[in-house]
Amino acid sequence: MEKDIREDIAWAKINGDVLKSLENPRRLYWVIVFVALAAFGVGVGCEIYQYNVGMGVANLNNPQVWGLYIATFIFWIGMSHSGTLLSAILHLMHADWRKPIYRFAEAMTTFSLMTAGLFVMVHIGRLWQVYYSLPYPNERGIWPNFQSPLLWDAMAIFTYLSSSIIFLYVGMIPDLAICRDNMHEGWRKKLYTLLSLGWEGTDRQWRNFRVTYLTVACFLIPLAVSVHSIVASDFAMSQQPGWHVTSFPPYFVAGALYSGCAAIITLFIILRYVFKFEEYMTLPILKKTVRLTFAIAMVWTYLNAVEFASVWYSHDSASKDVLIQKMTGAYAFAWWGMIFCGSIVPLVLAFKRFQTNIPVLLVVSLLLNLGMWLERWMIVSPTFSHGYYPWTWDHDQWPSLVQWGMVFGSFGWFTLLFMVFCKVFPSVSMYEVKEMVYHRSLHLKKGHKTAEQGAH
Amino acid sequence: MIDSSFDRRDFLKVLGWSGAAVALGGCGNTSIEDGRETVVSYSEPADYVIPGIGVYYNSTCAQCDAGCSINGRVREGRVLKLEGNPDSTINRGKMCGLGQAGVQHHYNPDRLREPLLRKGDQGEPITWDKAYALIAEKMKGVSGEEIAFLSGGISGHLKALMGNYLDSFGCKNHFAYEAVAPGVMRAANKKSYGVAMPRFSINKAKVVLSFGADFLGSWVSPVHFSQQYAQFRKGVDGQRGVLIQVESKMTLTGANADRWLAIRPGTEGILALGIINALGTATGEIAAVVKDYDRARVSRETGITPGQIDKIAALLKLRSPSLVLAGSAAEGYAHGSQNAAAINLLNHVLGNIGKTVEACEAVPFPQMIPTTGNTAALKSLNDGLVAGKYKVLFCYGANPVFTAPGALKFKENMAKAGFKVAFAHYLDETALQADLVLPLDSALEDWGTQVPEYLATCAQINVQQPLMEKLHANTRGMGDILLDLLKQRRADEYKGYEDYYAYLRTALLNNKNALGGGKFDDDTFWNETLTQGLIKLEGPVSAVSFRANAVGLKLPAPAEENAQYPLHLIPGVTASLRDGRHANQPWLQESPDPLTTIVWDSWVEIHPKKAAELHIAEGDIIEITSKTGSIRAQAYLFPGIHPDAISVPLGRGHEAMGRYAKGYGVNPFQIMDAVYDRDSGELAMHETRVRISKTGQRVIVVKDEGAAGGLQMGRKIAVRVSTDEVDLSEEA
Amino acid sequence: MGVPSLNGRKKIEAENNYHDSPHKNNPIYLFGQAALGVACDHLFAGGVHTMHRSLRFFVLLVGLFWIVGSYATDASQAVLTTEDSLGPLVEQPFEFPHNRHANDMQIDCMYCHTYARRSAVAGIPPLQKCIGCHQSIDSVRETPRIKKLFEYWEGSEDGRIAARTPIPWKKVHDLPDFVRFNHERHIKRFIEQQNRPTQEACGYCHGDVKEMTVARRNKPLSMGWCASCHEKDHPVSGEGGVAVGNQAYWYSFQKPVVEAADGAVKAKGPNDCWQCHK
Amino acid sequence: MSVTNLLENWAQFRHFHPVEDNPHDPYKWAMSIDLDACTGCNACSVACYAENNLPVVGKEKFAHGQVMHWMRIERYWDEDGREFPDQGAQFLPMMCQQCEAAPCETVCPVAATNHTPDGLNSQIYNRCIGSRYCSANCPFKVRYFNWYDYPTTDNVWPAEMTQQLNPDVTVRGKGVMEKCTFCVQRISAAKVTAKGEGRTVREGEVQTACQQACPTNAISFGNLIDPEAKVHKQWKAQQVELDKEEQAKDKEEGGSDLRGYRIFEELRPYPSVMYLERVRESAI
Amino acid sequence: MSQRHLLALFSNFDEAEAVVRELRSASIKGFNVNDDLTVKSPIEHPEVEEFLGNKPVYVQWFTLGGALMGGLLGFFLISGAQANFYAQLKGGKPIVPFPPNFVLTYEMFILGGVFISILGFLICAGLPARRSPLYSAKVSEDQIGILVKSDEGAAGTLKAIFSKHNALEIQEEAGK
Repeated sequence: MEKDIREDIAWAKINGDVLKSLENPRRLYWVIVFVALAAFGVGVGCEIYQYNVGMGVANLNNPQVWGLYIATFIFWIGMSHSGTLLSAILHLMHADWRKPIYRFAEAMTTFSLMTAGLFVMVHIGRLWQVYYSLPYPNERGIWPNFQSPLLWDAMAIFTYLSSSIIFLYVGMIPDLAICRDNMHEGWRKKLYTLLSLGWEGTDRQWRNFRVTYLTVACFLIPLAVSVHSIVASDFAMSQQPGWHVTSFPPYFVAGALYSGCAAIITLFIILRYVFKFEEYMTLPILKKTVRLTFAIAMVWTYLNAVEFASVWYSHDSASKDVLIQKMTGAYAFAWWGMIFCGSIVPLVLAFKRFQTNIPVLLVVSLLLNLGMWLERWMIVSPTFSHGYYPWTWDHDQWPSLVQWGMVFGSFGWFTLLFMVFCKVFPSVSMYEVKEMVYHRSLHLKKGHKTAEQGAH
Repeated sequence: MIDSSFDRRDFLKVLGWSGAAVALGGCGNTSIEDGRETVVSYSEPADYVIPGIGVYYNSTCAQCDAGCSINGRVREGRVLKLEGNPDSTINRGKMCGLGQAGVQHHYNPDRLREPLLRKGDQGEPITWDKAYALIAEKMKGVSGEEIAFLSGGISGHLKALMGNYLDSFGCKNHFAYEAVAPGVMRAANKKSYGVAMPRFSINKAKVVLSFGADFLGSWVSPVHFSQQYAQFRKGVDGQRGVLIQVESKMTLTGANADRWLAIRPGTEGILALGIINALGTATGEIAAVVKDYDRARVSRETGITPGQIDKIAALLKLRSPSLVLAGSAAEGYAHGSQNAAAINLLNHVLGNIGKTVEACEAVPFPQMIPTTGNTAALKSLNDGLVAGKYKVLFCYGANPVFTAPGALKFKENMAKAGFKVAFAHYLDETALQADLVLPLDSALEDWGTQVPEYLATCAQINVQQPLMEKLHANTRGMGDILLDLLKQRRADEYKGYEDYYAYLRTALLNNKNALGGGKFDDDTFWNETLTQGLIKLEGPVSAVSFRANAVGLKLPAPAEENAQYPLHLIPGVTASLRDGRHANQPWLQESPDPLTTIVWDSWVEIHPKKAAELHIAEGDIIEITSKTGSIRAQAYLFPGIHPDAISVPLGRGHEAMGRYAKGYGVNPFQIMDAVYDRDSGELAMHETRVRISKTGQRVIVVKDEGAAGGLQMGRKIAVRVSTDEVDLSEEA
Repeated sequence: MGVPSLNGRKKIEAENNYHDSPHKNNPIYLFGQAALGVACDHLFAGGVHTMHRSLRFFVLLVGLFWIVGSYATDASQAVLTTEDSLGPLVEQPFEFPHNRHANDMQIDCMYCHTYARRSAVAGIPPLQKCIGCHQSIDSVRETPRIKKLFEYWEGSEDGRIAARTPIPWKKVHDLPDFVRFNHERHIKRFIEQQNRPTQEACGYCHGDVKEMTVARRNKPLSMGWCASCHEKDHPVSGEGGVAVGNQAYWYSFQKPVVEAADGAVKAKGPNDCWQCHK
Repeated sequence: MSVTNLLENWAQFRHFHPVEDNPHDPYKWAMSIDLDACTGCNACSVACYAENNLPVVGKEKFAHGQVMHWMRIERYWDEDGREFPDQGAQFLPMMCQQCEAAPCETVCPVAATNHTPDGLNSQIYNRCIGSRYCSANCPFKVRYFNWYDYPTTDNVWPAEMTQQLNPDVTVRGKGVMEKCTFCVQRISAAKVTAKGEGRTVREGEVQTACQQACPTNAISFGNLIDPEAKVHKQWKAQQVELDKEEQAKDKEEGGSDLRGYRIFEELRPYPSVMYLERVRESAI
Repeated sequence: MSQRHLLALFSNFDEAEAVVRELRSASIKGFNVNDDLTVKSPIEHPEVEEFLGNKPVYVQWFTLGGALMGGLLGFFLISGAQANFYAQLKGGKPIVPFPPNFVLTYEMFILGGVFISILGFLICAGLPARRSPLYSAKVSEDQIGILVKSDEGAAGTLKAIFSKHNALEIQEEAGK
């Protein structure tokens, strides 16, 4: 079978290749940045408009009070989970094929969390009073309501965001040192010197580094799980039909990992192309990721089925109505779209020949993400339009351009952050690739030895 | 209530507007603003005026003619809200939505603020003196024959003043016009009972059989009847009253009926006779009259099943006393009087007269007794205009240009009058046609007395007094204007009265004894009256007895199919909009129609079955064409209407009257044919025949009802039980 | 490359497992070390000052939270910072000398602010009231302020002010629109039931007015400030009609305390949001 | 807030539940609405507009479902598919049910909606940041959000209209959630008077705007724990208990002759509004 | 007697290991293996620690402490805040409801854990640190560096040892 990576890559070359990715961006890079900037601009425009005129311009109403904002919020939160999956979980499982790709996955985590945060802001009716929701000792002497799942959200997201930023940063220190050592004078040099905290790879630094990295990883896993379970409890804790479902937390987590992996595939392909990382982001690694994604897709599909079944066979007629409404009502197209993208499309990944077929994978991964976005929308909206109280049913409230504009803008914002990151920080972990190479070559030797012994 | 010898007018004066700074900041304002706002501060307030505490004053609601007494909450010189006055026998402290909206009539931003004189298409502001001078000049050398005064239903001292003013010209042409009024019923009752408006005691009846009388919504005195209805439901000696409503289009009352029967339009009288027949208690000539009205025929002609007729008859027989009401739906036909007569006959046969149809008092001052408006008046005025008889036309409290049936072409005819003066609160359609428009005080700024047409338990004179200082310096009360005009004619007679207030005060004090204030001195009596807001009196009782002979009844067979105009157009009279004079009060526009929950627009009620035939879905824009004209409105599939009929609500479709009325909905008056009731000469509002066609456009109907279309989807939300399942007598 | 044999692979993994180091899976040893605090020398080997830098950084981080908080708390509690610490000066139609009336003349607050005991708002005395006294006080009749006062009563020569015009006083103690403060209740509570002197009771919120000419707001009138009084235990006495229903829930969700000494019942002020917010 | 009461004895608050240990002494405001008397005339709704400074949003915003009527009259048809609704329609006035265990309260991130000692579901406008979670979690969907800044919107309160606004009720700006308050401004006024006189509020001293207007007295409102109160009597007569999700009526075999019920009791919000079933004559 | 630094670079770990072992065995005057020897490597390499001898890590204790602190702080802050003067009933729940508080406690637990262990890392690893006197960019690339501090006298011997194990390069502190 093909190797994840060549053992004989010279370490110097690794440095060289990765550092090269930091410099002289190609035209394509600028194009992407520009597009992203434009998109983000649109979003900002919409927000300014909405801020001044009122939430009404989003064409929300009673009962449709949340709309795309919350749906997309969940989408981005979900997206963030893959980073943790790759860097923390696989790290603990010694799956060292993660090494070339976990760095950008972590970056993705961080940035998608930042994007999700934006939606919390965007969705608040009185943004200028948002500090009411911060638990700080204030003159009024009142505190936020700690019973509210929304507050748990805020807390969880803050924890998750800060932790992943730290995790990303700490994991990057040795690489920053490398950059420091190889950058010629300039702001970059200053920056790296500052950030690398005078790392010199001494035995003492490495020793503590390893333990720390391990510990934080151990923390991140339950954290990641808890974060999306809590997001799920925004709905599961409520009383509404279609939301009040016990299986929501695992369902959400699965969905999160799912969309995350899909996003990783997308970015994997883009980076591999844009930065010429063919030697590190190799097809075997892609293949592993794809298989992982497929597995998760199936888990998600299963949990989906579980949810429907539990609703269908329950005595809760209201929830059942909502489900039927999803399948047949105004939202049917979106709902079936979700089923198609989320459960049918991934079957493609089961075929070996597609597992390394870049174009196919690109399309599929995008479809998967679309599906996951639809899923979030289908969780939020139908319950509103078809809740407990028939008199307030409302099936023809569609998001206004303002809402779409902000969703659109969020993608711009994410891409922008990501692109900047890739140019400022090494998006492939150099020292870990070295380790990978080193240890692989080690087995190779040992492998040969044992083989010889076997021969005698 | 406050009882003090303090002169109300001065009280109003001392309330500086400084107090009226309203904080519109909403709750965005978290800052403590030092010295931005001015403090409520008075110059010499009465001792009962305390900032921050509301003071309540009694007055009379002018939103409709029912004459409910209101009780206005005044704070810092602003009237904030109207409640019902508990002392009134009519509304007993209760109010309808229409009445609640009275404050919006008062604060309406589109009110007229100064006299306007026509200059081409423009109204040019002039002073009052100029306006009076102009009137005086125009009236010079005009004979009484050449003057016409159009008004709504009018009563009290205002009526007296107006009468005097017209007398001063020897003018007899006072036209009291109400577009929506039980004119036919008055005439029929006069015939049958000898009284135009007897007292209907719904609360004493065990069964009420109503032929399209929307007494909970818009008929005669809704608030009063609603209260009676409540008692009627609680029941006489524990037996819950039963309401049966027979009509072609479901009204609010119909929606509350135990049994609602969709009858073929115009055949109400036939059913009434059919029921008499089924009762089988009738004797003599009555029996003779009804003998051909056997179940089969009646059922064939009315569309009511024989079984149903029997059930009704049985129930009426079983539970007595009962009450049969003839409403506008039964009267709105060329044979409306006959329908009404037949229905009254049923009352007679059931022996309700004297039990639930009772004698009523009248106010002992004939000059104050209301001149009730009707539509016959409009016809005669219109004829006069066509003939070009009138040089001067006064118009007060009516908006004929909007409410006259299109067939009359009233707008064009009005132009034939030489000089047209409109006394108006807003620039409504009629005012727009006038040469001189005089702005009136709102009902909450003006003085007056009012005598309701329908008196509840005793004769009653309602007093109307200002609840606050004038909003606009340049408006005047109708009373003051008439007084000023009278001074032009009979200066010596009226110079004693500084203004209408003075006139009113003197007029009432002069009759102090007759008004039961004998034991008080003038001031006490006056203040007591103002405090009460009404005067209850003993009045002459006019007995009710059945006197019509049944033989006269000529009930035509149901109208045959009209190929060209297959459908009946039923003008819907809604509780809040009535004839549209209050369409510019946003609360009324936004409060959903009880039955369709539609707001801010007109609609066409059409039965789902019919709609299916014509492939019409909700929201389709339909063109309704009658002989007279055509209008377009959105369709609403409404089960509560006879398949051969469609209904469009009155009151919307204004082309003037300000931001809240203009351009919302359509005006069905425009396409009404001018058909008249043979006996009373009233307009037959239900006689217009129409055809409908789809225009191909479709809109989303703006209504409160959600996508579930008023179904509960198996949820336990609004639950209903039948009488045999509950025991009402046990209830607290 | 050839696939290594099974046992071979095992071996490899064993060796490959580079995460394990001997002392890591020996907690007892570790615990001992820590307990003895031998850690220090290892810790501080290599630049104590860097150590301190990190520590300072940490202290800052943790401290920030509370510093911000307590600042916010104090800032709004402190007397408003104006040059004379009497609170902001509000421009009035003309200067009304509270000190003359309340201090020199010893006039009771509620003689003029008569609405306070009957209404939610204390109100400003009507023009009538000022004139009532000043008509008969000739000594000051000609002073500019009184002249101005009478202009509002009789109208000014130049006709700018009509007779009987209410004086457009500006609000000094102005609460936000969503706050409902009831003077009547507080006066009943402190003056009528606990017989505190009027000036003291009013002074709780209005400061030492008798020292001012034009009234000035020198209390914050902020939510926290109101609460600082509400959360104290105040005596609740039966007379004057307070002790109705269950005091515990009438006021806040906290049971009233009973003084051991005199058995006086004390309860906190209302903590229900709707008590003060509308 | 001082750090001192941060850790103050909070233990006493544990195991506190409104339906235990009668917290509503001396008041528990409740309502009962007789659907048999309600004619659906809309007077209550308009009265509510007048009393509580509700904005008129206009046709377009109404079309977008952004109407602000705190009290809406619902009209239901029979579902038996007959040609005509020959037993009439059913009207139901629906306003905030002031639930004892309100789903909206727990989810508000900033505690802008709480339960008052009087058993009301308070809504503090200025505290609200507009997350709209309360509305999302309300089974009755009776919470209304200020989608626009109505005080500054054209033709909501133009010119003189502002003078009609009730000074006792805040005018809500944009981004705030609002709902029926049981006319709390009237309640607190009555409480102040009563307290001044050393007594509790008597039956009839407080009337909500809707109750006061209702021509058929279908709405009765008052203090549920006051034996004199009509509400108390009605709830007692109907054997409806505040803190139960199943009432005598439901337990009885083969239907009962009681009419009182609360909507969505099975969800256990313990509403403070009892409805009396509409009655229809069986003889006709 | 003044001290000076030496930095030797090696191409692989085996040589570096050999050097260290030799330095251990040979006791050189004015040079203490435990204190004056630092190995710098481009990648993390546990064996280095083995032949350098036992140098325990204490980060996990920071973690433990931080986590507990965070958790406790969280719980008491929340409970205290719920039960301060403004205690309000919500949805018929206890004023201090434990289940939701535990959710937040859990988050705070993790937050504290992560933050403090990072702090611990900085402290234990002596970061941010000043650059040591001798450093070569090669170390961050692909070579293993051994930095020693010794008296003037010992320098020679050390150099000898280094070059014996074919050090690619030996740097000395300039001056002195």
